[in-house]
Amino acid sequence: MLCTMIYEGKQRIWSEYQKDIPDDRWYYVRSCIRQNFFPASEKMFTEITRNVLGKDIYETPHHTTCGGIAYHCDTIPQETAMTIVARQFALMTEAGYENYCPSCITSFGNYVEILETWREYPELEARIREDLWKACRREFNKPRYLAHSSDLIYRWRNEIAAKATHKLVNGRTGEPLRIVEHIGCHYAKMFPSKGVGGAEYPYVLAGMIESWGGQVVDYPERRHCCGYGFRQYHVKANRGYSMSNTYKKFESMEPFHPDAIITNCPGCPYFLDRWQYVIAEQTGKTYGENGFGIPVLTYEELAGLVLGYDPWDLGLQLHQVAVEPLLDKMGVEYDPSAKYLGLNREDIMRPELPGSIKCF
Amino acid sequence: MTDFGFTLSKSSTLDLQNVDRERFEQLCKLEKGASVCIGCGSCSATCPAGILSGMSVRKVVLAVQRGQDVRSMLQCCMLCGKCTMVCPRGINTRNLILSICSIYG
Amino acid sequence: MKGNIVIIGGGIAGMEAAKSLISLGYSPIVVESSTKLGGHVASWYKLFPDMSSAKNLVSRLESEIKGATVLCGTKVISLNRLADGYSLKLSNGSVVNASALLIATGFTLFDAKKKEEYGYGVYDRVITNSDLEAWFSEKKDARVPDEPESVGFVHCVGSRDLKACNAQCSKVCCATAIKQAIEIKERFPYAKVYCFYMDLRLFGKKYEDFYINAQRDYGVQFIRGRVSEVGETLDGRLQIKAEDTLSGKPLKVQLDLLVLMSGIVRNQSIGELSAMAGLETDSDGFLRSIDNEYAVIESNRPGIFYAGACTGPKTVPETVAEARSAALAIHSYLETL
Amino acid sequence: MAERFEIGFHPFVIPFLAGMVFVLGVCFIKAVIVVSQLDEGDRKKWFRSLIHPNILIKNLVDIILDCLIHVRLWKRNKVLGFMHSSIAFGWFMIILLGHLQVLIYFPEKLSTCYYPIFFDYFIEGGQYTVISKIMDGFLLLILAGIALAVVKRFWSRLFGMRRTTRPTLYNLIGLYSLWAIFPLRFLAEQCVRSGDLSVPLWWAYSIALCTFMTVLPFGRYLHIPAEMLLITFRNAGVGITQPHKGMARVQADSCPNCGVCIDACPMNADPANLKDSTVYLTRQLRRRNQERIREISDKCLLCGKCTSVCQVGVDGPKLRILSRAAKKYRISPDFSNAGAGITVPSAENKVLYFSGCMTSLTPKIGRSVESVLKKAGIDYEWMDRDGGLCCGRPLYTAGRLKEAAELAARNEKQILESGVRVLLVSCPICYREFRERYNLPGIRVVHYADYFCELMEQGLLRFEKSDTCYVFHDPCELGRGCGIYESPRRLISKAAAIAEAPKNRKESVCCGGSLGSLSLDFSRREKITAASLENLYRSRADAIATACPLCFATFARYSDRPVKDLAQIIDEQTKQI
Repeated sequence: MLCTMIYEGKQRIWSEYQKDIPDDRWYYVRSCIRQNFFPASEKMFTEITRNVLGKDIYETPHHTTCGGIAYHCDTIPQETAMTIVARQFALMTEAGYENYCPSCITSFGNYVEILETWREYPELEARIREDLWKACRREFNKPRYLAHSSDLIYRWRNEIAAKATHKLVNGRTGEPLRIVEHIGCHYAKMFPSKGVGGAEYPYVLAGMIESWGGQVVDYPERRHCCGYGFRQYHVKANRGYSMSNTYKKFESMEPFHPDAIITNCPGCPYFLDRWQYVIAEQTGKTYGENGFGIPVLTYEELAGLVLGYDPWDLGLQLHQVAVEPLLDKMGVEYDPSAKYLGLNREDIMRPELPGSIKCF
Repeated sequence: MTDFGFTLSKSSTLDLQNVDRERFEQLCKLEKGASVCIGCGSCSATCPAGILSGMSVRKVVLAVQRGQDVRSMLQCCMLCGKCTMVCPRGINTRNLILSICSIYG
Repeated sequence: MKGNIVIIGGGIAGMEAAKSLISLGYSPIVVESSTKLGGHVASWYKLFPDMSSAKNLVSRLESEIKGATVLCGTKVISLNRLADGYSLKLSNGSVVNASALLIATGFTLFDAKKKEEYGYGVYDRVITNSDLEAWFSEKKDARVPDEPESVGFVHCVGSRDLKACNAQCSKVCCATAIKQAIEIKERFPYAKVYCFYMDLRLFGKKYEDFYINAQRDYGVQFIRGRVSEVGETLDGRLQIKAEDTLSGKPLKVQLDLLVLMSGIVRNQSIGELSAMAGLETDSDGFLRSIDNEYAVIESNRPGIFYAGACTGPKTVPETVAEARSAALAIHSYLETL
Repeated sequence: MAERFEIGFHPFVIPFLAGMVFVLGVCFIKAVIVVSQLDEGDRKKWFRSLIHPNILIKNLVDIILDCLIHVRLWKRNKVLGFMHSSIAFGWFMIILLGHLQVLIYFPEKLSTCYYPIFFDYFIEGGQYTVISKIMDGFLLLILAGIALAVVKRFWSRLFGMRRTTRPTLYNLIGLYSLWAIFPLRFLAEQCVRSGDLSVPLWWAYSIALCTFMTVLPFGRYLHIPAEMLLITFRNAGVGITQPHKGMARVQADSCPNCGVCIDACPMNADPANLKDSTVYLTRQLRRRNQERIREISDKCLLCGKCTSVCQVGVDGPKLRILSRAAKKYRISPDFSNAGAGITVPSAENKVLYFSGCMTSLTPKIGRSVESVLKKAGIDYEWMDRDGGLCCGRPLYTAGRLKEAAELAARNEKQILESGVRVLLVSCPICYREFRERYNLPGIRVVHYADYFCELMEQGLLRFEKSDTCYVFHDPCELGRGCGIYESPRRLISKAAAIAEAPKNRKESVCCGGSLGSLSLDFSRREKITAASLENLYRSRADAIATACPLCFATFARYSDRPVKDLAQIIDEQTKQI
């Protein structure tokens, strides 16, 4: 029996951290790195929201980085990040939208931090408006609503559940799947009131898991960072430290035997996924069943599976850790031979498989 | 094993429930005072060896409690007894030190 | 004689009890061994945490106990049990019979000279908390330099120290040290002020605010390490040794003034009184109450009650509250006679 | 006068002869073992001393004075002295005169060994010679001694002893057989002519002798032969170098279990320590009970009072230090870098003042010494003003001898390098260590009590006498340890009034703060301090003076009257000249 703490206690906390998420008309901005790490995720977001749920999600190719990575790596001052962000808001204003939805957690944190800073220091906002005008002759309105793209999926989780073809249930045993939810640090740790469910017990991903039939795994190191930590990973000498943090999380969740991990941040799924291979190489240890790792999915990928999309269209073949055990449990049908066939069934070539962790 | 150019760092967390208390319990039998230390640091401050070598009776007591190796921490002790004089809890620090010297090997 | 009440000790406990008894219709006799009323509080400058004037408190109480007979400079020579009360022989030659006695003899400040390693009475620049209070009031003390650059406070001098024969916490010194550190900072804003502590015990209402104020608004530095010895440099400054236990390193610092927070120890007269009246003393040397939770003001003898620091270290509000409840307890006791 | 029987033998001499052979044999074997256990050098010293005429004479004199006459006991307690010397000396004289009698009248029978013992039985009319009459006198003397011993056995307080040891079974057998010997001999001699009772009494006499001699090697009476060996060892300069062997063994065996050290021991202010006096140490050393030896050794304050009152000179502290040294520690100190950061001022033609570790916790002492030196115009340097190395005595007394020597070597080097001629010390613990265990050629090590006395005699200190009356507490290490008793008193009498405590000088009571004890913790020392203070209070002095930082700090904690260090008193009562 999994220990899930006092559920009513968590509910009480969740009820204190609710935020208004309008139902439609969102200005959507993509993440710098997600498109490389898990390229189908953002595609799936627009696919589900526009085509399955019929929402107005607007995108523009003029959008750039928000400056968040550079800001968190201490390479640019906050004023620079603010001016970049001001330009994004100007693009939104020009497009006629008021609701801003970034796909990246660090971006989300960056936007929140900047909006809060402007609220405390209006003179700074005025200066940034001036700077933006001088730089590119643009003007902007601040978004009326700011939500992370996972907030939107959370908002529509029950609509997705209603259209679902698969549930997060082990088809063989009938038991709910045990899912670890991992929230990006910049989602609510800086401004707990801006995240669904707050910082200590965020509900944004837990809500999706519950709606789609799974069971949330609560383990001691749940709050811990995935290990990416920007500077830690980017400086090669610190990578051991980066990985050690991931290792700590896996050691802590291992006794709960999770079936999968879902995340809402660009870096987290990548590092939770890739480090499992490196840890297996270095220590010989794997955390899934039978020599497999624990599959790590983005919430869009999970939504895609629930809605019955083909796993290979969701880009699951780009994961280091094999996802097939999860697909088997969920009863998702897939063609193993099509795994490494790309668009138009073109062979994208099967990678060299490691010996330390079981992969297909 | 593939060389990635980096490895897992050793955890610096003190895992309290897995701390080896055997030596500390042994010490408490030989010198009951070991259990009442409040870590005020009077002993370390007055220690003639501490100024030059960094020796600290307070740290030694803590380290024994935490199951750490203290062998290198007592090598400058001259048993002069100043620590005994200043201890507000009346711990017989000289017996404490001699007892530690006899149980660590 | 019924209704005759003798209060031994004219500090704030005795005065407050006298005041309450007067309002209950009695005319108590206050026997005070020193020449003036007010006890330790009378020699204090300000009280924590509201920084109100200690002298005002004492003079207000003095004006409020006009209905009592106050005998200053008087001691109890002997005490005899009568059938329904006590007979006291006083040092002024008179004999008083009382139906009830209130013991409010208070405490003695630990003699800092006994902590020889701190050099009180040996070095010029070492004073105690009470010396500092006197200096705050009178501004006369050759030991306090005109413009000290650095001032240190040593907590727990003679408290929580078996070597000083007092294992107990004196309760008020932590807050007093912070109060005095703030007062020093107010007078010498550029002085560096250090508090050397083993544990900070700031348990009372708003004491924690006091602590935060001292850190944030006055820049008082708190060092977790007990001072082990004090020496003098060639130019007459003090050099103190402690361990900065949080960084784990021996620490030394030169000071222009060192203030020792002398703790609260039992009043000498407790020994004589307990022998005369057959009162029990507790393992800490103070008078033993019936119990230390529910009946702190009650003694093992009928008609004898306690108030204030005769039963252990107390803050001003605790002392005042005990004095009032003792007055009420005496009243109910006399009703039953 | 003639022999009664042709054959000159009776079976009742057999027990005596057997006991005699047994005791001589055992004692001889024990002596050989002990001598073989001595260090090579000590053994050679001892053999040489046995043929050295001066030492030989000294040995004889000491044995007569200590073992027979018990001069030291006479000095301590006349009744006890009389009791012991009457038995020991009387018995010795009876044996001597008995042999003399046989030698004179029947020289051919001397080889039987038993003739002198049972003379009256074998010789008709033997009791009428002058020698016999003298012997009768000695026998009466012995009987008087025995009578006293019986009284003492049951009412020891009459003899000024509050506590004595409880005798073991062997000791009881020995005691009662010893008591029986002389009355039995007396009765046998009286009955020799009346016939019937005579032989059984002679049997009883012989059996009593046999019993005594048989239990002798196993009980306290071993001290009789052992003390003689101890005297020769001591006069030869043999020291204790091993915890349980050689000289240590002889000292343990020489302990007569008289229990004088029990009352003397300051730890006995607390009844919990009653079984930890030196007499119990020697008992356990004989029994080789390592656990108790360790416990007794670790607890002792090493104040040395037991040795100063001991009748045979058992060195309790030294025995304990060596027992402590026998313990093996797994962590050993490393002083190779000790003192690296300390600079000792150059002090050529100056006095170098070493205050020691403890004095930094009692700053009054150091400041007073400094001030007095300034007043007397002495050029000085303070070696460890900002801290220095420990003298090593605490390590030495803890039994870590090698480590103490290492530390001493480092200090020696620094002191010698300073070029100093006079090393002034204020802490008696350091002072004793410097005197006994340092090699400082050309340097005079002096305690400030002696030094200030000299300054006073040279007229360099001008005293102003105060009315305060002080009682001087002799610190263990200064008094018993270094023999300085008079200088402090001369200084105090110059500076103020002085009173004496009932127990003073070499019988001064340890303050209880001693570093000597390893296992006595703080809470178990309070009673010792209280007893020491009680002794000082009896002098009715206004204040207490001492000359040791530890005594000072310990007394100051509990005393109800002011406690001052000698240096402080001198400083307060002298003026600049």
